[in-house]
Amino acid sequence: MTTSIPKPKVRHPGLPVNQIGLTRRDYEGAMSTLCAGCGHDSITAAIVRAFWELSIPPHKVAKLSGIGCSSKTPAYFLKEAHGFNAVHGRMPSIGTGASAANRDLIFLGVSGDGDSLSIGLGQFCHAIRRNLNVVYILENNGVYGLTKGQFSASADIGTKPKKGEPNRNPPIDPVLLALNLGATFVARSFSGDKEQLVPLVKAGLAHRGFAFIDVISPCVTFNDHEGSTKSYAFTREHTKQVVEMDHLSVIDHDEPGPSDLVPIRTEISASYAPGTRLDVAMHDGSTVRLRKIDEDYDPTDRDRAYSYVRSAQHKGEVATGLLYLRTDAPEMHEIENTVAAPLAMLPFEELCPGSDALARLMEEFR
Amino acid sequence: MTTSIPKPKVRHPGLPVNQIGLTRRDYEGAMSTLCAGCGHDSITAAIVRAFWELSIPPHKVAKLSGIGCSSKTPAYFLKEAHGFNAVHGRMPSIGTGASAANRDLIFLGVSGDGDSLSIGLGQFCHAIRRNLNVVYILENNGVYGLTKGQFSASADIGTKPKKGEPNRNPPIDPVLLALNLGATFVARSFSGDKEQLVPLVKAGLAHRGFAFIDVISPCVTFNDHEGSTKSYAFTREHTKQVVEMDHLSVIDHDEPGPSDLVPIRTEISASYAPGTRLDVAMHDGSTVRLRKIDEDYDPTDRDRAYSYVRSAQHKGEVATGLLYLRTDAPEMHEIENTVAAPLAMLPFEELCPGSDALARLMEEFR
Amino acid sequence: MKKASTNGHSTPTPMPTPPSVNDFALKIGTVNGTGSASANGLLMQAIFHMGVPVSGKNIFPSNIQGLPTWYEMRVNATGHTARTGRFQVLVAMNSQTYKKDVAELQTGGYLVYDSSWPLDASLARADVHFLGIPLAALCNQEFEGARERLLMKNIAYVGALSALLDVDLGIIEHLLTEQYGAKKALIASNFKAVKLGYDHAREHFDCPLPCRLERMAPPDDYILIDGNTAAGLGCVYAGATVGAWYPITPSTSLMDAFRRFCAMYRREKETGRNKYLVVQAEDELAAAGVVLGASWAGARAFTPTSGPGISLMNEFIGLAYYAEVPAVFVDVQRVGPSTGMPTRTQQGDLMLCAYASHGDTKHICLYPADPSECFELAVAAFDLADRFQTPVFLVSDLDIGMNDWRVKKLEWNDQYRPDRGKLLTADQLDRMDAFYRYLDVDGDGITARTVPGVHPKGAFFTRGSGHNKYGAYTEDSDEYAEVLARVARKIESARSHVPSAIIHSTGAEIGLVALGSSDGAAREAAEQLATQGIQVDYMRIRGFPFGSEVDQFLNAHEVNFIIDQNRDGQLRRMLVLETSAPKDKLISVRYYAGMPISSHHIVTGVQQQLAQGVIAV
Amino acid sequence: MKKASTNGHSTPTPMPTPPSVNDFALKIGTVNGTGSASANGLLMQAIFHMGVPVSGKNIFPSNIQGLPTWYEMRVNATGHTARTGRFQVLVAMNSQTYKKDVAELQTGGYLVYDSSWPLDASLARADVHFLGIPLAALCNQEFEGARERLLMKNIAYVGALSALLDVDLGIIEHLLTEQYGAKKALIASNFKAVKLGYDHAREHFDCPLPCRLERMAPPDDYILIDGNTAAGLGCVYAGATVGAWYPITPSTSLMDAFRRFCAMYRREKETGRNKYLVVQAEDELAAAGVVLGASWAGARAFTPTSGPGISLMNEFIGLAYYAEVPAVFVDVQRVGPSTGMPTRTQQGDLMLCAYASHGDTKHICLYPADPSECFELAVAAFDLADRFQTPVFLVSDLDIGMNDWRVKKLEWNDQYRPDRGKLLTADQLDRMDAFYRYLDVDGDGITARTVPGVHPKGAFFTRGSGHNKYGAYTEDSDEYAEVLARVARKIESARSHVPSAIIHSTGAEIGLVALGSSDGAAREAAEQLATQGIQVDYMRIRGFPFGSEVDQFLNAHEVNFIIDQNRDGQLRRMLVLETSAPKDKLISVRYYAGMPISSHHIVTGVQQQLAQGVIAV
Ligand SMILES: Cc1ncc(C[n+]2csc(CCOP(=O)(O)OP(=O)(O)O)c2C)c(N)n1
Ligand SMILES: Cc1ncc(C[n+]2csc(CCOP(=O)(O)OP(=O)(O)O)c2C)c(N)n1
Ligand code: SF4
Ligand code: SF4
Ligand SMILES: [Mg+2]
Ligand SMILES: [Mg+2]
Repeated sequence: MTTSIPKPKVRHPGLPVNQIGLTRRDYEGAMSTLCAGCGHDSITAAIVRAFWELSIPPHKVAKLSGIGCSSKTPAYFLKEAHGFNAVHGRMPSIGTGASAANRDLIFLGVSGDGDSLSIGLGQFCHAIRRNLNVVYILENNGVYGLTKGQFSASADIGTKPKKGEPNRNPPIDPVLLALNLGATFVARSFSGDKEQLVPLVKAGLAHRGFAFIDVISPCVTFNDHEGSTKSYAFTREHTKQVVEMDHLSVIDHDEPGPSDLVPIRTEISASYAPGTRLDVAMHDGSTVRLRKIDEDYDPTDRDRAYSYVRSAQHKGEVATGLLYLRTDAPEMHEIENTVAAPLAMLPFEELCPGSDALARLMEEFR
Repeated sequence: MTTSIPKPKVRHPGLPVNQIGLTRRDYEGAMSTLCAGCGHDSITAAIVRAFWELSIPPHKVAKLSGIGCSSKTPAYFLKEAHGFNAVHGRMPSIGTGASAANRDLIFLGVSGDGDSLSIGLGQFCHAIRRNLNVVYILENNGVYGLTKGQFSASADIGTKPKKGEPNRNPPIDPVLLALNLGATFVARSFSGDKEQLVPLVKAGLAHRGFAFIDVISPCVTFNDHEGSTKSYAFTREHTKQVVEMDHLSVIDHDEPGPSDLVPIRTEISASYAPGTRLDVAMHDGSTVRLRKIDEDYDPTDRDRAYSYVRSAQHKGEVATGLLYLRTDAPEMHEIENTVAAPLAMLPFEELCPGSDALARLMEEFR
Repeated sequence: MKKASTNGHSTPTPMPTPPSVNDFALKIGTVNGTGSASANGLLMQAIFHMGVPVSGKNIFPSNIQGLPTWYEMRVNATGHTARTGRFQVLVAMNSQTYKKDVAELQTGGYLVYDSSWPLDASLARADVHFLGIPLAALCNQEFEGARERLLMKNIAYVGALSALLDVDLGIIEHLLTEQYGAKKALIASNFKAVKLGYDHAREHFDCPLPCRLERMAPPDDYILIDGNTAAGLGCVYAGATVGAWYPITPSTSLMDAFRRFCAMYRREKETGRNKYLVVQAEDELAAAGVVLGASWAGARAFTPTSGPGISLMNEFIGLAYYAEVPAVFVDVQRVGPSTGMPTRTQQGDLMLCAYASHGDTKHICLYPADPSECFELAVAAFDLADRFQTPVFLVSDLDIGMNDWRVKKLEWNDQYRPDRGKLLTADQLDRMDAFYRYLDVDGDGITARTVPGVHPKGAFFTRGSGHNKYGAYTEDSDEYAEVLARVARKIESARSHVPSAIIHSTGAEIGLVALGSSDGAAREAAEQLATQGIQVDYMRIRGFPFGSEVDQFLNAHEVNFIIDQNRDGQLRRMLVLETSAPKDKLISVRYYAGMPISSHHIVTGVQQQLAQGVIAV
Repeated sequence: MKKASTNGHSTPTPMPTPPSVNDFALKIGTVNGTGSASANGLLMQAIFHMGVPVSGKNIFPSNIQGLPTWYEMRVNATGHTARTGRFQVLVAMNSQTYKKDVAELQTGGYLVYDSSWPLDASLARADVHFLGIPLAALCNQEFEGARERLLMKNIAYVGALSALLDVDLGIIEHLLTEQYGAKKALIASNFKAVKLGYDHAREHFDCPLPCRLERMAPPDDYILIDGNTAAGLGCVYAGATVGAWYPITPSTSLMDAFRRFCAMYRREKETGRNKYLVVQAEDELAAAGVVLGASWAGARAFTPTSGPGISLMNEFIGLAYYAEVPAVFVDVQRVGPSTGMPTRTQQGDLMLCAYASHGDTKHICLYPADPSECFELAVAAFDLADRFQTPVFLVSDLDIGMNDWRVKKLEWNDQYRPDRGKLLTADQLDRMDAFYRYLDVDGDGITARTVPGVHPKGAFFTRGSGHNKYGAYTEDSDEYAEVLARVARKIESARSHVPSAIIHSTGAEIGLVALGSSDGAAREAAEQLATQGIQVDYMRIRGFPFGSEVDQFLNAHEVNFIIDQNRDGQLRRMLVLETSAPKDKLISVRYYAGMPISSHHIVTGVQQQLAQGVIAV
């Protein structure tokens, strides 16, 4: 069985430490090689912050990605976590296998719009169907960054490239798709909005099942110009937060959550007027506090969420926030009724039926 | 250029002939090798009827399919049409290429729920995005028939197999998916309802763009038992037609539609109370006449159609009919701004820039 | 003959057949989806229980109902049960294929047909015996309902054959009782049908025929099993916990078996929960991804598929090779290329499995020859995958995978423990200064591996892009080449770890080489050649990269005939590439039309080559 | 030297370098995304315009901004412009890679560096000349704004090199004028930067260096072009109307070129509408499907990709092979396996392209050696695909595809008409009694083909499942085998239709064999070996299946050294499998670390093998 390795309590004197004695540095990774200003780097920073705040032991995390600039980023955070940079578009299946093998790991997947909506669309949809227990962050910039800026399937009709003709194919909206397919946690955010993003990642980590976060993450090199609908300027102007959210960890230290995850108290960054506030208990014992900014919105009703996002689009708005949350759906292991211990850690003796059983079985074949 | 080959006017004396002198027999194919009672065979019959009624010259048609019992069926109709039985799940890309090469062909694709929603999900979605000009029939039986009855991705939660545990993964509903992705013609029907199916296929043929018809088509061998939600009995009981439809061909013989397609008059099988009736002009000059059976329904509003189908599902109903229609979206060739003539038929002289142009071009590389 | 054989066409009575006890082949042509499969299985089992070596080949269509299907049985006291394609007894139950079926009967053979309707004159053959039995008429009389009558007609021909071939009715009754257990009515009706056929045959014909069965020693050590079932069981015994698949003929029954055995052996008693997880993936690419992900996270994982699946998995196979992730692929080969003939057998993926994916790759392959080896080599596949941290292919085929074979009972050594290779534990990591994923510390080409969740020191970033020996990303030429060269060395070193070839040598000048399901036919061919004065030594290859014994064998013989069940001689090509034997020592003998290969394909092939003078004999 | 070379570390002055006019190699190390690409291009073009044979190799990272990147130029009056990897001049603009870069300079060579900051003492080398130029300081003085200063620093080193190497400033000015046209301010500022570097160098160093340029005959017949551009143009000229792709380095620029040329040549005048359609597919599987669909419907269609794409297309490739659908695949190879090194070059997919997909297959491959052949063979690929109704691979690589090569101007023969093979017209069909898709009426292995929409008689059902010669579905062994055997014959017959090998023979005992981008290095190596007394004949292979001349060449030589830019000697393996030459005549010489191969890799490889006694010389 695995051993949990305690970290030395103080490694960078002076830097604040979390509940398990780690500083934010301990959650960082290699130096980013992305373009200066790339949205993806901001998401990396938000991920680092979220894991640190939740005091998650890095080595209990499995970082997964496909191929693309976005998919490079797991190298830039949580250096003490195993990572798997899969082939292009195939991260969901790697995640499905890894989760099948070890349900105790905390899975964080990072992908791009090319990776998830073009070559990987089938795998993405089927991972949702299985309610794979993963936080799945789609770093959405409307282009294939790494191959130099071709439109991806999330590019809006009419959005302009740096050179050439505007896009005329309708976009695949991953949020609508996720809602359509019954994803159990659906959020949208903007790489430039850390205030919103950090609690979303934390809530995603607290969620049991497929926590999908579409993050608009501008590509400064190929898609941040005038006329692009995925630029910083356009996104800042058109996003509209419809649900404000905070992730409240449990305060009771005597009852740690599952998987060695010991949540800590976080500040509650907003106080809500009663009535618009909704507290949702998460499976790890923490709470997600939702505050509807738009009265019309109901983040627990999948169909209304869908309609709302669509009607916002008709108004030229991009609805952001934790758009939909459902906590009672079984994740893959529950659907498959597997044992509590990670399958990869079961001792061989429990797996092999042995010679006597075989001798008995042989009678069946006579 | 292609030559249109007139058929001998009467080949089966006694049988009724259509406008181009062909009998229904002329639209048939090889003997079906499917199980007796298979829903797919009924769809084949509806296809035969629709093409015959529209007097489409069979050799102007390209039949496409993937792999599965459903995908075998193009061998059983329109023997004088070319067919392409692709590899599993990859028919949409074959169709995309064939349409790119020859936009004058009339494309009919037949697929299964395994073929389109599992292995072929990505291609299916992207063909919709391109608004490929094809009638795409998904013969939906909730199982992989040809590999002996495993659940497909369209199987409902709780539906029972012949043996073993009920399905616990949520279904991918191709109609909702098509609406989500902006398919321009979305219909659902039932293989047992020829009255509904034949006009749907005809309207699909009249549509310019992706005409999607999900047809519940029970698998008598593996998924027609008590407890299955794709059985004949269950489907008969739970389908609810929400839009009645007729396809009215043009009457004016002097102005044939494009692509050698000469539509003929069809009987109007129902007369509608004024107010609930909506006539939609199709690109080939024919008319689709819709009658809302449910007052709430609006087959021209994609989002309301989506909500309606969802709420019907909540009530345990399967909404059928022509659920959504949009005629003003450009199909792939319009998006790509290609010439009117089929690319495959352009003479080489129009394609090759020749030696002088090359000599001039070479200066650019100096 | 007691009564004249009813060939019905007043043609001269054929030559009497010389008696042949426990040595004949039988073919039954029926329509699929009519229940003939269980009738045929009943007969096969009965023969098995008489102790007589027997094999069954199910020649079925890629279709669910209504098309022709055949079942062939070969009975051979000396144990040669490879397909012959030469039938002494033929049961023609399908009017669509009468003509073709009748033509396949050997001169002097026996044709059993349903004489409820008169036979078309054009189907007559003077040189065979026509044994008409009014099966439909008999069943219509005795049974009610179309379905029951259809099913019982099949059981009735089993009865008739029992009389004709001298099958012990007691065994049949016993088998029916076992099969239907408490359902007494079913037992009774089935047995009634058996008796209908039996009695009719005994009444109208000289029973038994000269070509018939005779009890042998009880088959206590033997079982009847198909390769997919055995391989699925092997995966359970190897400790595989994650399986992923997308259904495809002829591999589907492997995962069915794995699940069935897991349901038996892998339920946690207290909770009823599963100690395994099977992912029915959305396609083969995803199935491969699941296997890689699960192996990466420390489980033993596998995917069964067939040729089209391997083609689709190509990209992932290369990732597993280069990132050094263990992964077990079972390729139950069918006839290619493309969709090909999904219900026919071939060895068409040998080269693909050995070299799949772009760039320089080479993969460990194991070649079971029968279900018993499917079980054993499935276990070996996981050990090799773990030890060499690489994809391993268990290369089976439809003939082995889906047909029932008579093999020795499977055995298990309780001392077995999985070879997990250099998989570091938390304690080991704790004692290390630093861990570098691709650093070859002991020079054997294999580097230590970690799985997530065990220890912070074990963390590294698995990638299919360029990496150096420390596991870091690189675009540096030397760093890249250093790792890739080591990987090549590592795979080469597997040649002494794959199961070695089985060699039957008497010092002949000629070698005969085969693998997989060609084994039975090859062994028989070797004997047949010997009776013609052509002595051959025989080598059956079981693993790739080939061990040194393969090289030695080939070089030790003047010429070697390499048997391939594919068009292009893929085994020969691999031997050309991967051994030191000169090309002209390796002569190809091929059969690739989709039936299991027969000894006469081999004998004829060898004879033709010898006639062309490849060696002076 | 007029002024002491500023190596700045008071080390002894290195040995003077022997003068070398029009024969040296230069390497420039910069940071990607800083505009160095256009500076390097400017220098390269200037040399080209001086009439001096030159090649440029862009060694760039798989990254968009901020990582090290290099540009190498080789100048050689006799036309040997393969990469050497041995540099006489080195421009070190990237402090991250200083150390590594400096180490690559040949003894006696010249290091140009930015002396705006003092150089780290540890970077000193006694045996080379350090030429410090304060490029940043100069540019900071003269230009405003960080971006402008960064860009101009690069242009300034071009100026310095112009002085040092004696590049004609008039040409530089001319090129800037051509490039920026009406943007006078840009021309002025760029030329100012050129002069900054130029003047500084002339002032501080003996200019030109002994290693320098000298004008040669004007390059009127030559162009500078990369292989992807040329191949894209070839597709336009061949009449391809449908292209499908999924972006992947290093093939992306091929489709960019196709689109650009189509925009020039394929617009319908009256309507502005396109006579082509490019599908940016959702992945490579779909791209392959689009190609098959379009070809099936009668268009000429193609897809450019690289190794991972070919792996993903495996299933479709088998379908095209077996259903006999023409399809053109361009594989611009990069370093594998898996994601590998996307921006490095290799010939790692030779075997994959030749035998892709499960089951028995073999594919026609064409191997261009330079951009000029990319153009020619792209056209040939469509003709062969149409004639043989099968996939054809144009097997290029990153070195050819993405680097600028100096080649003769491309030419076109207006007499050319596409060979559409046995594609039946409506008239032909009208005159036929019946059409059967796979019936070989004239015995050449190629059967007539129809496309949809032409004639009812032409209809058939294209399928990857078993089919007989009439085009009907079959599961019959003989019918299946008959078709598959004919397909094999058909592909074999292509050996006399692929472009034949180019052979330089003087009757030597030793053969040297290469293909593709190894050509330049191989030719140079042949000369170098000759100067060492080792005479070799040289054969460059251009197509597969290999023509009879390949067989003859190999057999005519005592030994043949087979050059491969891959780890496993894939070309050698193919020659072993596909010719009659004995294996021991085929000796592998390999380089696979990702840079374009150099003559010294080959010479060294050959010498080592000779030293081991493969032949007595
Ligand atoms: C099989 C395969 N096809 C194509 C590529 C080339 N490729 C690398 S990244 C990429 C697209 C990345 O786009 P996205 O996922 O949006 O990531 P971004 O770079 O925009 O963050 C492509 C096409 C590849 N690596 N593998
Ligand atoms: C690549 C590949 N994988 C798997 C198969 C096996 N296979 C054939 S049909 C089929 C599923 C068919 O299901 P569906 O599309 O629903 O058609 P149905 O038979 O139910 O009409 C599968 C998995 C295949 N032919 N090719
Ligand atoms: S190219 Fe775009 S996506 Fe890639 S690193 Fe640069 S800014 Fe980010
Ligand atoms: S198995 Fe099912 S889907 Fe296939 S032919 Fe039979 S009834 Fe139809
Ligand atoms: Mg992107
Ligand atoms: Mg189905």
